[in-house]
Order: sequence, then C-alpha cells, then structure tokens
Amino acid sequence: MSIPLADLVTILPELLVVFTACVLLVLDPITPASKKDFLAWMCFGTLVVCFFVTAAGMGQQTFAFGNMVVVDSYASFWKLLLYLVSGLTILLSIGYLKDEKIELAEFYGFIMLSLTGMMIMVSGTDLLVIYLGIELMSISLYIMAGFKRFEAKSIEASAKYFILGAFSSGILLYGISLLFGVAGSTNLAEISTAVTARGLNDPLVMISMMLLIVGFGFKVAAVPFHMWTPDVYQGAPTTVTVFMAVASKAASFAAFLRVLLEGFGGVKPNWSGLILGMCVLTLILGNLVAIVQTNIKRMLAYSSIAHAGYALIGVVVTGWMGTEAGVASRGVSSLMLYLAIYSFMTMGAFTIVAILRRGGLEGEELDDFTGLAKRHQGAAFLMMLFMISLAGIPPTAGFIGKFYLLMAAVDAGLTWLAVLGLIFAAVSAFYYLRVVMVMYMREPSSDQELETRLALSPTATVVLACAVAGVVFLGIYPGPLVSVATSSAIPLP
Amino acid sequence: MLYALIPLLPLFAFIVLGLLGHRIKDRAHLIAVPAVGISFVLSVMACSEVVDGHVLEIPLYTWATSGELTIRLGLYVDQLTAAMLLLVTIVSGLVHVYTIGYMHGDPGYARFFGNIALFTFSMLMLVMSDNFVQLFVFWEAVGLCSYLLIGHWYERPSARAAATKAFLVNRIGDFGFLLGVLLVFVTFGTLQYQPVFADAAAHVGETVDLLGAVGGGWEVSAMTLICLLLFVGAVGKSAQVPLHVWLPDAMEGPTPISALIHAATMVTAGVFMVARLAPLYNLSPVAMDVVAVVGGLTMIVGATIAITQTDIKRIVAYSTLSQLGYMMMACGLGGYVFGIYHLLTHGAFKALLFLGCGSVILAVHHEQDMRHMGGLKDKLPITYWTFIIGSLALAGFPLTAGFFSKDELLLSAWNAGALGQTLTVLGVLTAGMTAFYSFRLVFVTFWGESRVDPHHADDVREPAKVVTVPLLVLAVLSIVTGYIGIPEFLQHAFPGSEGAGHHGPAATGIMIVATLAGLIGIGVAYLFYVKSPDIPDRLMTQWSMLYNLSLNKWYVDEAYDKAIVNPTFKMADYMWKKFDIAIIDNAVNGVARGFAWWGWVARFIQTGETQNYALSMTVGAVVILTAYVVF
Amino acid sequence: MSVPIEFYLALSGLVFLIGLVGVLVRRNIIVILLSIELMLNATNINFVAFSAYLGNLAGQVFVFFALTVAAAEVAVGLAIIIALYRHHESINVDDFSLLKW
Amino acid sequence: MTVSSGGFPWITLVVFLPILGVVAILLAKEEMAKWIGFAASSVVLLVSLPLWGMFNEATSAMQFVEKHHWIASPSINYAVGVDGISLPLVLLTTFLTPLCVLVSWTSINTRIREFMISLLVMETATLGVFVALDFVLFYIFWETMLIPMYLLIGVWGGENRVYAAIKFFLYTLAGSVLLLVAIIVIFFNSGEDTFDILTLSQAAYSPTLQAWLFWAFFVAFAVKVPMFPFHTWLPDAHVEAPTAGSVILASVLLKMGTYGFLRFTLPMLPDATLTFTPIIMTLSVIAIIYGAYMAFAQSDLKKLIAYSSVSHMGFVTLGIFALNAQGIEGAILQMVNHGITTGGLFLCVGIIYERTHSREISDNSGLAKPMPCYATFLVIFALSSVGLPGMNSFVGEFLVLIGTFMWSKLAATLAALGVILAAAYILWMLQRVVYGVPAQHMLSKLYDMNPREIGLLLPLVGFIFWIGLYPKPLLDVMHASVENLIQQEVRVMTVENPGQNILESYVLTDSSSFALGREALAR
Amino acid sequence: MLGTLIFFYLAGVIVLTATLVVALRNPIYSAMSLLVMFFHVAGLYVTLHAEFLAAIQIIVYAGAILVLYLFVVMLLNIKGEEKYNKQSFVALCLGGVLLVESVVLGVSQGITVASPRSPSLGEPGASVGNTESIGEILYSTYLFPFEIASLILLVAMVGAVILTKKDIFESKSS
Repeated sequence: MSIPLADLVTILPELLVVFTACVLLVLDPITPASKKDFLAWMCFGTLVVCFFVTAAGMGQQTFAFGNMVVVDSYASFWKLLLYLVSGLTILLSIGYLKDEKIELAEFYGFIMLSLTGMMIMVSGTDLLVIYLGIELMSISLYIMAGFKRFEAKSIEASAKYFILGAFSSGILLYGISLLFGVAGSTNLAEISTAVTARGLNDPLVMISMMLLIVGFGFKVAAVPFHMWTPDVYQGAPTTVTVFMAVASKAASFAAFLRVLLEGFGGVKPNWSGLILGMCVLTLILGNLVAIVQTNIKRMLAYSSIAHAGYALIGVVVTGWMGTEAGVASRGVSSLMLYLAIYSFMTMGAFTIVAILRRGGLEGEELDDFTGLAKRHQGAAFLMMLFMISLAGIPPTAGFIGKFYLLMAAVDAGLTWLAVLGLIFAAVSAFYYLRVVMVMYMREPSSDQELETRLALSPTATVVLACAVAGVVFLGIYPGPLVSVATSSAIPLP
Repeated sequence: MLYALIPLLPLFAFIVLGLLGHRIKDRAHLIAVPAVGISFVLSVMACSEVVDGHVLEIPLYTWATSGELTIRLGLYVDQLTAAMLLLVTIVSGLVHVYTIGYMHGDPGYARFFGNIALFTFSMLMLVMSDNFVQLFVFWEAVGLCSYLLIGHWYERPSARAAATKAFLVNRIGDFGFLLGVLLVFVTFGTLQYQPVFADAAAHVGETVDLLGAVGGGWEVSAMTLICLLLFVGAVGKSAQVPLHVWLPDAMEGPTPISALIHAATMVTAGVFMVARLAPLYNLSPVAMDVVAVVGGLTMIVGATIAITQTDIKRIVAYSTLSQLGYMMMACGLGGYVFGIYHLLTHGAFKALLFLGCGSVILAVHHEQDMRHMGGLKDKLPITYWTFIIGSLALAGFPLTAGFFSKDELLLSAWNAGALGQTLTVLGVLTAGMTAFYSFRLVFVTFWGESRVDPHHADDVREPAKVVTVPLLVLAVLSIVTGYIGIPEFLQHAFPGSEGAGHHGPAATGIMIVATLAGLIGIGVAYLFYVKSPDIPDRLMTQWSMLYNLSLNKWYVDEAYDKAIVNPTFKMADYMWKKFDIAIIDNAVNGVARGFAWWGWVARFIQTGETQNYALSMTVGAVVILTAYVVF
Repeated sequence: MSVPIEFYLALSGLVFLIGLVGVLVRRNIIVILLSIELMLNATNINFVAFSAYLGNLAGQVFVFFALTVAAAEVAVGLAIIIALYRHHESINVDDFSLLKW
Repeated sequence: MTVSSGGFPWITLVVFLPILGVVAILLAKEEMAKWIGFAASSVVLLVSLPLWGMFNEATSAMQFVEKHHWIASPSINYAVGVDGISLPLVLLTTFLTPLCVLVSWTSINTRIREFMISLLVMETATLGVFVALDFVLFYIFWETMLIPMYLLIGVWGGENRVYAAIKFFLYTLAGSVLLLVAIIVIFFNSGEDTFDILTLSQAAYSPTLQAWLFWAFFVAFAVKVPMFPFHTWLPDAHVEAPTAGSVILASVLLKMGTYGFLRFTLPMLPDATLTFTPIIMTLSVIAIIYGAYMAFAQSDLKKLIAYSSVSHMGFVTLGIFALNAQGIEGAILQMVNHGITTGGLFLCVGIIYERTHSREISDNSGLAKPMPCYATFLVIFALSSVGLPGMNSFVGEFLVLIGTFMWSKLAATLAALGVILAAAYILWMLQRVVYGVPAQHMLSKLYDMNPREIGLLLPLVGFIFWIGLYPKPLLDVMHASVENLIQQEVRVMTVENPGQNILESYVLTDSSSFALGREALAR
Repeated sequence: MLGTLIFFYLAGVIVLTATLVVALRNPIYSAMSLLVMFFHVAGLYVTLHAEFLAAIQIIVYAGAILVLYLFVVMLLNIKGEEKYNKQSFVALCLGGVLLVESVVLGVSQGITVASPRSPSLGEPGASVGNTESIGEILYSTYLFPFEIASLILLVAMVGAVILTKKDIFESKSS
C-alpha cells in the first residue's frame, strides 16, 4: 500500500494547513505568553502560501484519491475566498483575543482545522468526504463558539450550536445512507447516474434528498433551518461569529451547490421549487426580524440570514426548470460573486463591532454606537460604508452582488423573485441605516464619551483596510472578480 | 426705430431709480419727469406721422421659438395706439409732476417714482405691442405695477389687502385672457396681430371641442370662444361687473396712482384691447352682445353705488367704473371710435377729478370723508374751479369734452339696433345719476360751512404749484379734447366704422335728452345738498333698503367672501389635515409601520429554546416531504 | 439472502424517527445526545444492510467513520455539557435561553 | 478598448471634479473645508460653462460623448454625454452648488467638513445622473445620490430631521426598486447585449411589456418628482433639511424624476406612453391644483414652498406628456425655472431663518421695513414663482400650457387654474411676510442682508429676468433633441394612422392620442 | 427462515429499547436501555456478516461512549425524573406524519435498491466483512477520509480540554 505522490500534491494546500495546525499545537505549550502572536503570524503566513499555491493551480481539474477529491476552478475559487477570510479572521483575532482575555493559541489551531474541513467540503466529490469535512468544520466551530467559557452566553451559544448541529448532521447522514442504498456508492458522479436513472418519484431519492436539503439548509442558515443562527452569532466571540458568518456559510453553499448539481443534476425540478420556497421565506423572515433588533451582532446575524436568502436566489436559478446551461451557470457565478462580496462587507461590519469597546465589553449594542461619528469619525464612516454596502446601495460592492443575482433571476424568468428581493432590500435599508442614523444623528451621553474607546490594533486596521478595499473597489470595478467567478462556475454541470 | 424710445425712456428711469433709489431719494423726479417728458414729445411726433392714416411697425427681437410657435416682439403704432400713447404720456407726465408735490417727504419717494415709471413703460408697451404674448406680458405687468403702487403705504392693513385683492382679481381675468391667447394660437398657428387679423375671416366657421382628449365632443365656435375668453381679461382689467370689486379698494393707493392707473390708463386697457382686437370681435356677434351687456351693467351698477358713497375718492372711483361701462358698451355695440373717444376725454377729466381730490385731501391732511369737509371753495380756489370743470365734463355738460364724447357714444349706441337702444336708455339714466353724484360731491365738499377737523381747519390752503399746474392743464384738456376732431383721427384705425350720421332727428333727440338728464341730475343735487339738506336723510330712511344696497355696493364683496374666499381657506386647512396628512401620508408611514410590526411579531418565533429550533427544522422536513407526497 | 432489504430499511427508519422524536421531547441534554446516537445507529443499520445486500464494503467503511465522528461529537458534547453545568447548575436545555428574539 | 469621443473628457472632468474637492477637504484642516468646498464647486461651474459654448445646437445626437468598457459581461460601459435635454440641467446643477456652499457659510457650524463632503458627493451624483448614457451607470448615480442627501437632512436638519431623512431615503429607495428590475428586463428583451441607453431606445418592445415597464419606471420617477399621490415625503424633507439641502432637493433632485421620464419612458416605451398619457396628465393636473391648494393651508414657509413645488412639478410632467414640442420644451425650461425660482425662495427662507430661527410666517412678518433689500429679493422670487410675465416661470408655464392646450382644452384650463391659486397663496404669503407688521420679539434680530447673501441671490435674479425676457437661446439648445424625441412618438403614431404628424393629430382631433392609446393597449 | 426469526427478535428488541431510551424519565435507565440496544445492533451486524463492525460497536459504543455518558451523569449527579418538553405532543405528531408519509411513499412507489455490484459473490457477504479486507481498503481507498477522521478526533480532544479544564485562562494569562 503506497500513497500516490500526485494525490498529495493535489491536496498540498490542505496538507500545509493541517501541518501548520499540528505544529502550532505542538509549539503552543513551549512558547512564552509574550510570543503567542508569532503562532498567529505563522498561520497567516501559511495561508498566504496556500493562496498562491491554489491560485497557481487555478483552471485545471485534477481528481485525487479515486475521485473522492477534485481540485477544479470551482473549488479553487472558494478556497481562495476561504484563505482570505480565515487570514483576516486570524489578524482580527490577534487583538481581539487579548481584549477579551481569551488569549489561547489553540484558537488559531481551530481556525486552521476548521478551514481544512471547509476546504475538504468545497473540493469533495464523495459524500463521505463531504460529510467528514462538514464534521471537521462544525466540531471546531462548536468549540470556538464556546471559547469564552466563562461567559454563560458563549457557552449557551456553543451548546445550542452543538445540539442542533449534531441533530442536523444526523439527519444528513441518514440521507446519505439512503443514497448509498440508491446508488451503491457515495460518489456524487455515481449517485447522479443512479438518481437520473430512477427519476423524480422514487421514494428513496425523494426522502434522501429531503434529508440532505434539511442538513445543508441548516448549514447555510436557510429558513426554517436557520434558527440557531441569531443565538449562536450573538453568543459566540465576535471573531468566531465572523468566521461562521462568512467562511462556514461560503463553504456550506459551495458544497450544497455541488451536491445539488453534481448529485441531483438529473432531478432539478425536484429541488429548485423547494429551494425557491426556502429562498422566499429566508428573504422575508431575515429582513423582517432584523428590523426590530437592538443588538448589532444579532441584527447582523439576521441580516446574514437575509443574505443567505439572496444567495439562494442563485441556487434557485441554477435549478429552475427551463433554464438552459448559460442561465444556470450565470446563477452559479452570481452566487459565487455575491458570497465573495458579502464576505467583505460582513467582515468589515463585524470588525467594527469587535474593535469598538465600551467599558470592558465590546460595543455590540446599538446604543453603544450612539454619536460614534462625533468621537471616531473614521470608524463611523467605515461602518456607514459597510451598512450601505450590505443594504446593496451603489456605488458599493453590495449593489454589484445584488445586481448580478437579479440579472440571473430575471434571466431565468423569475422576475417576481427579483422584485421581491429588491423590495426586501429596501426594507433592509431601514435597519442598516438605523445604525448610520444612530452614529451620525444622535448625541452621545456624557458617560458614553468616557467609556467607549476603539481597540484598533494594527492587525485590525489591516482587516478593515482589506474590507473597505473590497467593498469600494469591487463596487467601482467589479470586472475582474466577475470574470473569475464566471470562469470558475463552468466545471459544474 | 426712434419711437422705440417712447417706452424705453421710462424703463430706463425705472432701472436707474431701482438701482440707485436709496442714493437719489428726494431727487428722484429729476430722472423720472424728463424721461416721461421726452417720450411725450416722441409720442406727439409718432402721432403726427400716423395722422394721415398709415402705420408704423418696429420689430424688436424674436422672443422665443418652439416647434411651430414663433413669437416676435415688436412695436405697432396706428391711430388707436397713437391716441393712447398721447393719453398715457400726457397724464403720466402730469401725474409725475403732481407727485413731486403730493408725495413730498414720503419715505418711499424714490420707490414711488420708480414704480410709476415702470408702469408708464409697461402701459406704453401694452398699447404698442404687435402680438398677443407681448400684450399679455404687459397686461400683467401693469397689473403688477398697480399692485406695488396700491400697496405703497403697506403699513396700512387696508392698503395691503387692497393690493392683494387687485392682483388676484386681475389674475382671475388674466386666466381667461391666457386661455384666449392659447386658443388663438391653436386656431391661427401664430400670435402676431396682423396675420391673425388677416385670416380671421377664414376661421369664422371653426369650432373647438371643449373637452378635447377627455372626450365628450362639446363643440363651440372658436371665434366666439376666443373673444369671450379675451374679454374675461378685459372684465378683470377694466373692472367690469362682476370683477369690479378691486377698483374701489384700489383707492387705498396714493391719489396720483388713482388718477394715472385707476382712472386714465390701466383700467382702460380692457377697452383698448377690445378695440384693438376689433377685427376678431366684429366676427362674433355673440361676443359683441356680451361685451355690450356687461358694459351696460357696469355702467348702471357703478352709478347706483356712487350716489351714496361718502369717501370722495371712492365716489370718483365708482364713477370711473360706470364710465368704463359706457366705453365697453360702445365697443360692444361696434362704436369703437366713440368708445375710444370717450376713453380719451374721460382720461383727461377723470384724471383731473382725481388730482383735484388729491389736492383737497392734501389740504385737509389726508382726510377723505367728505362729511368732514365743506366750504373749501374759498380756501382752494384753483382746485375748486378745475374741479367744477371736471365735474361738468363728467356730467356731460354742453360744450365740455365729456359732452361731445358721451353724446356721440350714446348716438352710435342708439343706432346699433334693439339692444343698443335699450342700453342707450340706461345710458341716459346713468348720465343723470352721474351728474347727480358728481355735483353732490362738489356741493358737499366745497360749499356750505366747513366741517373740517378743527385742529387744522385754519391751515387749509392751496397746495404748491406742482400740484395746481397739472390741474389747470388737465382742466384745459377736458374742454379742448372735444374740439380737435379725435373721432375723425381714429376712423383710420377702424375701417368700415363710419360713425352714425351726426345729424337727423335721432342725433338731436339724443343730444337733448342726454343734456337734460345731466341738468336734472345737477339740479337734484343742488336741491338735495344746498337748498334743503334734509331730503336725503328722509329718502334714506324711506328707501333704507335701496340705500343700504347702494351704500354697501350691492353686497358683492360680502358675497364673494362668504361664497369663495373663506371656504377656500377653511377647506384648504381641512383637506391638508384630514386628507393629505391623515390619509395619504398615513398610508405611506403605515406601510413602514406594517413591516416593523411583522418583524416584531416574527421575532417571537425565536424563543431561545433549543428544542423549538429543532422542532422547526423537523417541521421544515415534514413540509418538504409532504410537498413531495402531494406533488 | 433471507431477510429482504425493506425490513432493514423499516427498522432503521423506525429507530431514526424514535431518535428524532427523542431529540424533540426530552429536556435533559444527555438524553438528547442519546437520542442522536439512536439516529446515528439507525444510519449505521442502513449502511451495513445495504453493504451486505450490495456486497461492497463501502457501507461498512462508512459506518466505521460515522462511529468515529460520533465518538468525537460525544467528547465535545460532554465537554460542553460540563461547561454549561458550571454556569447553570442544570443540564436541561430549556433552562438556558439567555439568547432569544 | 476605448471608444472615446477622442476629444477632451469634459464631462468626466465636470462630474468628478467635486470628488477631487472631497479628497482635498479630507486632507485639509476643518477650517479650510468651506473654502475648499466653494473653490471646488466654483471650478466645476467654470469647467461646465464651456459645454454651453461648444454645444452644437444643430444636432440631436449626444455630444462630448465618452465611452469606455467597464464590465465585460454583461457589457456595461462608462458612457457619458449630453444633449439638449440634459445640458440645461447639468448647468443648473453646477450653477447652484456654489450657492449652496455660500448659503451654508455661517448657518452650518458643526461638522463643516462632512457637510461640504456630502454636498460635493451630491453634486457628482446628480451630475452623473444627467450625463449617464449607460443604464447601469445611471442607476448607480441615481441611488448614490441618496446617501449624501440622507446625511444632509439627517445630520444638519431641523428638530424632526431623523424622521424626515429616513422617510426620504426609504421612500425614494423603495420607489426605484422596480426601476432596477425594469432595467434588467429591458436588457434581456432588447435583444442586444448592452445597457447603452440610446441603443435600448431604438429597440422595439411588445406593448404589453411596455405597459409593465411603464409603470415600473413611473413609480420610480413619480416618487422623485414627486407626483400627486407620492408627494408626502417632500414637505417633510424640505422642512427639515438645511437650506442647502432644500435647495439641492428642490432645484436638482426633483428634476431627476422628470428627466427620467424624458430620457427613458418617452423614447423607450412610446406605445405605453401614448396609452397612459391621459392618466399621467390627470395626475399632473391634480398635482398642480392639489399642491397649490395645500399650500394655502401652510403657516410654515418651507412647507408652503414645498407644496408649491409639487404644483410646479405638476406643470413639468404635464408638459412632458403633452408629447409635443411646446409642451416638452416648456417642461424642460420649467425644470430650470423651478430650479432657479424655488431655489431662490429656499435661499431666502434660509437667510431669514438664520436671523429669526423660525420658519413660521407669523414670526417672520413685516420684513419690508427692517430688511428692504431682502424684501425686494423675496418679492422678485415670489412673483417669479407666480409665473409673472417677464420672469422665467411664465415662459415655461406658457409653453407647457400651449402644449397641453393642444392635447386637451380642459386639462390646460384646469392647469391654468393652478396659476391663479399660485398667485393667491404666494401673494397672501407676501402680504404677511413682506408687508405685514413685524413681530416685536423678532425686531432686534432683523438686520438686512450682507454682501455674501446679496451676492448669492443676484445671479439667480439675473437668470430670472434673462430667461423671462429672452428665453430663445435656452430653447434653441433643446430644439433638436426634443424634435428627435417627438419623432419617437410620431413613429408609433404613424404606425397607428399613417400620414399624420403628431401636431396635426393633436390639433385637429384632440382625442386622437387617446384613441391611439386604446388601440395600443388593445394590441 | 431462522435468519428471519433472528432478525425479528433483534429488530423487536432494538425498537423496544430505542423507545425506552426516549421514554424513560431517568437518564441512567435510558443509558442502560441504549446499552441493550447497542448489543442487539451488534447482533444485527453479525447476521449481516459485519463481524468487525459488530466488535467495534461493542467496544466503542458500549465500551467507551456509553460509559462516558454514564460517567458524566454521575459526575453531575443529575436528579432523575425529568418531565418531557412542552412540545412533545407536536413532536410526536410530526414523527407520526413522517412515518406515515414514508410508508405511503414506500408502499405506493415500492422500494428498489441498487443492484448488487458483484454478482460473483453468490452468497452475499460471505467474503466481505472480514477484518482484513476492511483494513485493506481503509488504508488504500479510504486513506484520505481516514486522515480526516483522525483530524476530527484531534479537534475533539483538544476542544474537550479547552472547554472543560478549570482556570485555563488564568494559567495562560499569568
């Protein structure tokens, strides 16, 4: 039994990340507390390297480990995004962990490991692998969510996430088992042949698909499987929230889409309708409930649900009956584009929340932002920028993302869906702008003046810089990203 | 081209005064008077050029083009215009002079001169305009001037109100006028006089669909509609019934204004317009009759009100009203020449009367109620005698200008068929009343013992030369204008309107009757207010109803207030609060509130209990599976 | 083979549903985790049955991995439960709902 | 690749110079902000003037066109240019912004830097809207404009500013929801892979589709204008906004809506336009009368002017949908006029507000004595908004009325009624504000205008009389473009009933357009 | 025939014990009945010729996991006798619906499984299931998942430590 070298080369990035994680876990005990940052930088460096490795391999399509893993441009796109997000999360955490007094180097280890899980999810072509990837990612996240052990909220978030996560993965697994019965294998390609052969109304196919949709719907936080999101996002440490809101959501969408298209490509009408329903519900509920939130983290959580709704538009389009290949791939690419852009703006928004501190705590209440523009013009301005972008108002990137999704929707003949999406975009503007309003149009109370400060570590500055750059640049000149997304969408059938 | 200066000089004066007014202050007249003076001279020259029947046309510039619409501004001087030019420049010039004395020491001295200069400019442009747009532009411009001038003493609430009222009522008239202009364009495709007049005949048969794209197809004759709409403007401007209400109130303005704008020139613009557009009116009998009837009505209404008023200026104002009625009636009956003729003579003697009132008012320290006057004839000889002349002319006393013009006017009316003859009878009646109230005014003001406020009863004396000289000049004019053959001069402007034969039984009959009416009126006035002053009071009590009706101007103002003004404001407030805010705006905010409310409701799905979350997932699963089972 | 595959499917389905209901009805976290174990076992029964029926080992291998994951989850889960217990002195899920609405 | 006009990129320069100003402000010190703001906006004005000079009135084609590829798929270009319709509006914008800076000179004394930045960003956005030749570009500018306006109202506004700001923002945003969808739908139905406005205007769309698109456009534009049922945000926004905000709002922002009608609805959806003209005309007439009538009830100067704006913008829409040269040119002219006149009025209100800190008529009465110079200006602007002949508004209203009169006597008559009402409420306002008796407690605060204030009102007065007395040059700029625009309609109408040009079809049989509309709908 | 009987015995016990796990009020009893069930599942595996898995089932599940549970239960000495959740009725209904629906589906359409991969194996499961072959593919075909599984375990290990170790932060920060 010998390990084919080629396969190892194919999964080189994964190996690098894992290796770094292990090294970190080894070095952690022997590095003095003052030097911990070094470990973070080590991880960051690794990610940079991985970035270039993946970017270099962009374009070709290589299978490894007997078609269990594929590295195609679709996977690469997501991986690049994941590196970026994880890297920024790490940078942000360096300062944040100190402020929150949870300075554990293991944290970075978990980020790396769960990143590994995500990478496996996006490039797995075998349900077994995808499942394991999901588990690796989720278990790390359960732990990270509870990282502020001494805070009841944090642990509660962790517990809720864990219970529901385990529940959903149980459901997912059962679905997989049925599929195995259907196809005699867990490989997506074989599954799709079997499913296509059996057609729409085979009970096993139906039930298994239902279970899979529930499982993935949970991961991407689509209504009605979204309910963990607000609680967990609010309770978890902010950097973890960012990581969950951006990275895990992106990875889950990637895997979800791959499973749907490569596994169930034959029965598109069977699932696109369902996804459409989920999509509509998600849009409506996410936006409506966000209106009444007073805690920014929770508000952003609901907004991330709403954004999942928008992303689902892309999924719907890819599967919508009667759409020819061109339209379908437009759906995929617009989804990828949207999530990429969404990552930047969400990253930015959460970063502001993370660095804004009132007393010893982080300024996560809406009230903590009162009159921010008076004291910290820069922060207020950036927050406004991110809010505008999240609301999808030009000339920020958020608009471009929505624009392409709507294009796809209209192209697929779902004009009404586009209208609905935009109406709720207008609704969302209300709660996003309320933040702006609070920052710019309210007078801060005197004690607030004293209490609030900006824990702006240099690394956090870098994060903000990247986020702003993304939001503005992609808003004004989205061309490159668009073309990348378009080309990366091709490998999917 | 030289004649372009006629209007431009006053404009220049206005601009100078407008910009440097605060510097020039009391020397304002040094700029205004010469300007008007020169334009007077130029007008005389212009007049002499057109006296032999041909006309001057001076194109200025193309104002605007749009689609097939092209509007060229220009000046057009024919006999009608020339006569008006003279009238305007003369009266305006004299008023300028008079003002030097009258407004002496007024804080707004320069502003006042500026405004009358502007008015003179606008009025001249109005009479000289050669197209409808220009006519309309200055039609409103003179209205603006009167607005500014009536409101000259804006500290007085009454003056403010009067100014606004004047402008608004005029606006209502102009609304019709504007529509008329639009209709002219739609019918003729142009707005220049000459082409319109040229092919007016061709469009007689045309009709317009009133409702247009809205459908319904309510057809009326284009020509009639045009004439009537334009006439609405005239009704407003010339204070004809029912839009006459603004003129009396306009007396709140300084007296020179009353003389210039509200007696001699602006208010006659309506008559002028009808005359100017004779070629159109001639083609629409209906419109003509309407004009005539409205004129006649105004004539009688004005007179009936005048006989009971006590404010000297208002008396004169109402007499102006009824005189305008005469003119309008004449035009309506086709006697344009005589309408204009009377317009000119009236311009002279009415200006005279106003300025006379002015000097009286000046003498008795801005007292206008004649019950606080009397016995002034010794103190103010010049004023008194000139005033007498004016009144005689107004009463149509033989050998005054008023006598000739009114006489020929009535004559032409008499010759204009049944309607004409009925109106003539009214005219004679009115003549009688006119004589009565004008001499009532004279007797009460100048005769009898003084009822002047004792404080300054002693220092009542003749005002300065600048005030009296214009009186004398006008007095002369109100005689002379009867003899210089104005009608013949005007004939050229109205081809085919040779005045009815000046001889024959009708002519003499009318002359005698009218004169008699005048004399009777004077006699009655003498009887009432000199011989036995108790008669009026007795009548007053006997016919109190009629008396009050007349005293309160037939309650027209009250009616308007009750029927239109107050409801408008009340309704507006109600609509705003109950409809705009309570319904429309509420609906808008309601949508927003609705979303928020749903959000508030939906948040409670998120109970915070883990197992509820798991349950909702299960529900989701069930729903999906059911969907599959069902479909 | 003597027993038709449908029986196995029915069995596993039943167990799975019981586990699922268990998750929904029990308040004690530990029992909830046990119910989840039921669901996983149902899965495993499926896999084994299929693999035997189809005669390929993939199913058994999958069970192997599922087992590993289950073990890992249990470890983490119990850790969380302990941490949670430190805060609430209780491990009834409905006793902790700081985060809601 | 670049398909530039080859010439010097005037438009780009004009549009983005303000952004340079923003950068400068960010770098400079707070005290310098307003100076830079003024400098920047004036430079923009200077740079924009040559456009007028070099503009070729003969052609209806876009001029100073710049076109660069921006996004590959779908092909979205950075394409800008002006024609006779947009040029006046561009100039209006560049001309008013410096005034806005000036009027805020002393009245804005908190966060001057942000204020100036918002103002300049606003200028860029609005200019962008008027010059954009690419639909997506247009939409981007169209939306971008919301943010600075939101801040202007919300940060520097009056007591109730937050409510007004959010209302303004959400209302207009919600309005443009359908616009974006419509843009995309048009893109897919035009049969070409481009968002180029001119190309899309050439394509033909099925009447049913046109009907949908028409209403989609309508909502967006009508909210901006605002037309009758959608007007309620205007009073709030105007009243709460700072003076500069109100001026921009009234003078430039409202024009976007009507500009939208001209640039998109008419050329792209000719059939639908003909079909729905009666409805729009009705709404416009209602707006005219209703707005004027509401103004009666106002005791707050700004509210009064706001409602008068509704009325005046009613004239604009009326003229546009009269679909003939006079109407449309009058409408465009009226946009400019309304910008100047209402702008002037708001400036006046701002000036007095700076002294008395009240917008109530009762507090600001009898200004003629203490502030003669101010009173003069106020009277001039007021009379201009009454539409007094010899002043700018008259020309616009006159042309619009002619155009409308050709379409329907009744409509024109009702619209003309609006003119009377305008006279009524404006004069009533003057009677109290200018001529009334001063409120005693205010007397001490009433001092006449300083040179800066006079300086910023004088140019407006200049325009009022220039346009009033010699509108020809301004109209000449429009002719070609408007003619071209009308040809679009003619094309459709001649399809309906050949051998009739649009004017005849209106003049001879007023109801023809209505009938045509019905047929168009029936198809 | 015998096989069927055995199956029904095992299945019956499994379902019963499973129900007890959910039904019994006391966690300890639940755990116990789960233990019973594990053994029977293992038995089921044996009948399916998956002896290796059967062994693991006993060792890992019964031996490790369940003991762990009991350990925690003891550690936190939870007083038993807890009530069901308020939503239990709804939950049962939903479960019932799911059951009915899947039965309906199964009966109406009929369940068909993929055809056996290798017909050569006449008596299915004879050669498969022996530990050797499993180990074989586990280290060749399934090497990659195997590695991932190891990572999962690693994460779980470290995570458990981090979450439970007392005063971990104090020691770090000092």
